[in-house]
Amino acid sequence: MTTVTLNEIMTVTAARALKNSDVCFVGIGLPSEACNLARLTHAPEITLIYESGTIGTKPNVLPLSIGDGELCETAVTTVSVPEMFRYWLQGGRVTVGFLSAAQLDKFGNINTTVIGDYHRPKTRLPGGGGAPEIATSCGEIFITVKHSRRAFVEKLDFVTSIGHGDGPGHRQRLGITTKGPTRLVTDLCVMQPDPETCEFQVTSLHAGITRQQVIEATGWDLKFASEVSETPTPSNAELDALRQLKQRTQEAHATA
Amino acid sequence: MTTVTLNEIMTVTAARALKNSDVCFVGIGLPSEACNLARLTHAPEITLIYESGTIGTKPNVLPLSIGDGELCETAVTTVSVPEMFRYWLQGGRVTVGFLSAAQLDKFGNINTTVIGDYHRPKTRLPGGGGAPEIATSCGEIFITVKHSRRAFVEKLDFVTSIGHGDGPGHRQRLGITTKGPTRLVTDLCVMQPDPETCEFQVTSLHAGITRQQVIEATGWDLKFASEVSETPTPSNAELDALRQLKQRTQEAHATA
Amino acid sequence: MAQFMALDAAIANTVRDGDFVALEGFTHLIPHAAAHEIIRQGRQELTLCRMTPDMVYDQLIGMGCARKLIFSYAGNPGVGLLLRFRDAIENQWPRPLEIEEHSHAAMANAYEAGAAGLPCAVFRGYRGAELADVNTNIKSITCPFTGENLAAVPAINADVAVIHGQRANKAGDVMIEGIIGVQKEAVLGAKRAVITVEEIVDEFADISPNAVVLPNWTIDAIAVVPGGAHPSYAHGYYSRDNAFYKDWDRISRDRQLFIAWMDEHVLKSSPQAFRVHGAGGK
Amino acid sequence: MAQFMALDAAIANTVRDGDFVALEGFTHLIPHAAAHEIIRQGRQELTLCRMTPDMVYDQLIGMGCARKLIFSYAGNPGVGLLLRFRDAIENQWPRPLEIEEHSHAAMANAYEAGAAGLPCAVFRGYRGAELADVNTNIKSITCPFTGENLAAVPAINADVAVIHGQRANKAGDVMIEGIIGVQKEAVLGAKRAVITVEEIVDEFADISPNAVVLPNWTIDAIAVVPGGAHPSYAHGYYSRDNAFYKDWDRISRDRQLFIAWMDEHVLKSSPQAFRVHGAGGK
Repeated sequence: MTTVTLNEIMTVTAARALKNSDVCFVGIGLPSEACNLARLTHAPEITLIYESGTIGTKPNVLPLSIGDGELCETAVTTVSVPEMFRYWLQGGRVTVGFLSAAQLDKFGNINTTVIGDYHRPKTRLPGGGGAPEIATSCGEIFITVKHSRRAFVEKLDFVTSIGHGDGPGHRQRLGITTKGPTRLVTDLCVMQPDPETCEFQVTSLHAGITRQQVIEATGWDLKFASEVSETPTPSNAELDALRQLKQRTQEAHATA
Repeated sequence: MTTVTLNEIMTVTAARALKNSDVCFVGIGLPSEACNLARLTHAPEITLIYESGTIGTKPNVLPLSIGDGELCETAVTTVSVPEMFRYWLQGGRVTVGFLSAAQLDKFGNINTTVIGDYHRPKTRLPGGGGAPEIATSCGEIFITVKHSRRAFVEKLDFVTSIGHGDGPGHRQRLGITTKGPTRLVTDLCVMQPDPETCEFQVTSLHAGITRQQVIEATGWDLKFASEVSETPTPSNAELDALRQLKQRTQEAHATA
Repeated sequence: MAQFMALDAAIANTVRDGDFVALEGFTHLIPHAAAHEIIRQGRQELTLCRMTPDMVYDQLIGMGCARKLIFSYAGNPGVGLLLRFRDAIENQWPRPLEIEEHSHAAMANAYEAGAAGLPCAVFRGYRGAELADVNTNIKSITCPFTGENLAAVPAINADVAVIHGQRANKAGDVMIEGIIGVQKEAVLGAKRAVITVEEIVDEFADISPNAVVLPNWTIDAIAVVPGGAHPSYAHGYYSRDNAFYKDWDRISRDRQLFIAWMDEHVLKSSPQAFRVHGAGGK
Repeated sequence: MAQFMALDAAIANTVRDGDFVALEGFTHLIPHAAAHEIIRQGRQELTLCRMTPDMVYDQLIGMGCARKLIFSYAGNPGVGLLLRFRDAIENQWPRPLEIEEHSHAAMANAYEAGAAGLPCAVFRGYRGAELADVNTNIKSITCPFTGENLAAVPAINADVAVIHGQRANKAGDVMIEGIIGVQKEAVLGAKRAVITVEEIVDEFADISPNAVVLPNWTIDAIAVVPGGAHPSYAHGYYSRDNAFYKDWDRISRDRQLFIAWMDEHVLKSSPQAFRVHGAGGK
């Protein structure tokens, strides 16, 4: 076993947040990696849902898109996209939504729409896709993003999907009854919202990471929980599973 | 070939109203008989839809219910009932709705709900089922009912589904853009709405039927068109097809 | 998560007195065996919901299990009226029955809205129809873009949905096919779901990726009851017993004959009886 | 009623300058061949609509066919941004592109409402999302039963829906299966529908009664184009060419490279080219 990378710690830690009984709406990219790793390790019964309509899917390699053929071939059932958004997401059937972000703020609000002004953007990003309603309809939201000052900003250029809004009570004022972001896993640390302020604070640091490193990679005035632990180390079994998954994926997508 | 009955003339005449290009929402009973006869004679390409979700069905015997297995087995596709009412009926895909009635009035309004007061009925009938929205969403409505003073009333006990309401302009005032009842076939005659008054008037009499007979079987002040023809006689081919269909049906439903 | 259990346990664990119960099926796959078990267990004060209450609702109503009926067509299709239902409405026998009556379009949309987690269904309906005058649960809403006035009815979210499906796999996922009615919506909109099935298979081999499958985590109890839909039918298993539906007109016409029939075929019977009914099919 | 015709005739007969066109497909069954034919025929001023505009919309936009884009996710999934789309938004190259941006939930509901003949879709959405501030086609509506405030967006009813399906039967009914997206809704909500298919079969043997089948009277033109979804995929026929999607990032990064690629592979090519693409798959 080679040295564990921070990216690997991030993925394994994100995966560990998921339970066997979860029904998880999976975003593409880092979330997809973490969710499938959970399924291949400690949560074999987890239900993974992709917005393409595939329910209970068990891909052998990570999909490049949210609609690769294997997602459908290995699913319990595949429904139309209107049904997916009406019966399964809006219907309140999903326990965890797993998102990533181009930008996020300390309340877990997310931007995947534009950098700069909406009408005259510096960089036009893909947009929200399923995120605006994933963020409000799922029981809770996990977020996984690589740490950087570009991503972790004091103020979003655009609020694609709400986290805790401007703080305590904001979701409730909008009639939202779900928890919102409860966990944020980066390549440096794990953060959870302070129950009082709803602001993400560091609850564990990955092995070898200092507080200063996280502060420097964060664009807002970062808080730490009263007790900050070290993020539990990935097991060999988890690392094996992750590396094999990535290897299989790389080989599969290299050719048509 | 034995003597033609009035019921046979009714069914054949109702069937003749349908075209090969029609998409027809079929009510159970007399409409089902007429629609399938059309399909078995002059309109083999007609699309028959039953509210159970079966689209383009071609049963060999008449279904007893609107959901007999053969309707599904011979259909082009079978959709869920919400989809049937949303995409196919409300979506404006149906050219003709074919209804029957317990009571109807001169404007083609229909009652299949109660005889007597709604809250203390003399006879509780099954209710509207699909009729309220069939009556407004289909391009036009054909009605087939056996003639009697009990059925052809001056005033309905309950308006289950609208025909021409209280006369010209009523449908339009309600925001309804479809034609409503355009043809009524009974065992005595054919009626069509007067273009001015929207009131059903007799346009043809079945062979051997007098005006007086129809007047006596009608509970409202019956009008006749300026020209009243004799209803064209069923052909031998039509009668053969109808009798064989009814024979097959009777045999099929006699046993489990 | 779906638990496999005997029918009596499945009903005992999920259906309570006073519940809002939707036993759904649109002619096809009507859960007769489950309904009979509800009657045997003496459930009372139920609010029953179904688009097409037919024989099995006639039985529940005639046996006094129901306080209220929400429906859109209460007949014995192709045969005639529903005589125990009529007796309850016209003569309050064996007890008064409150009704909430809709059109099919309204109920289909209301089930859809229930599955979709919405408070109400919006559709183009009830124009010129008098039901809108006698049912206070029919309201209207205005399209904010066109100004069109649309009908609105409350979503249907039952306490318990009871349906019959063709088969479960060992994991407890259930597949239904053929005329699928509003069963998926009834289950997804309900707090609890009980499903009777014709059989359990190891896995669903070679089915369409888009087959109607309810994942095990949407179901509470599954009971294997071959023939459990008789005299309704199960596509691929047995046909509708149309002769029996016709005979029901005779049986249900007379209160005493009805009571005697229910006593013999339901109260003194058992969930296993449906194996026989099933074998009588195709 | 569906007419079988060559792809060039199918597009020429149905897609006009200025049309509102929805070429749909959710990763799967994306109608690349049909889109290329639209480009070859030089259609202009189109309003393009799609939940997930990807490579093929990048091509239409980069070739200047589009005046406006209605969408909810404009990326190359798993690869990155959509670079011709970006260039149009950020630099108005080759022409300005108006956008109307929604969430997936909004568009899925809007297609559903379009198929259902409703003027608008009602759903629980956009709460706390800033799109509601920049898109005037996002409004709200109040549930008349609970008082809950719900989102409303206009129904999507395209002039032309363009999709790719697995197969047609000789009668002209079309079956699609696998990830079915919003294709059925796009077709049923549109004035006209063009479908490319992998093949024509005598009849659909042994398919599920509930398979997604569009009857021939809901379709205007069917063109047989084997491989017509490449580099997207057709479930049961060939796989997604993920390597090509990755390569698109390189091709589309540079205006000149893009133009050269389009010239060679689209403008100087023909509908038959997709037979080759298709054969390159699984």
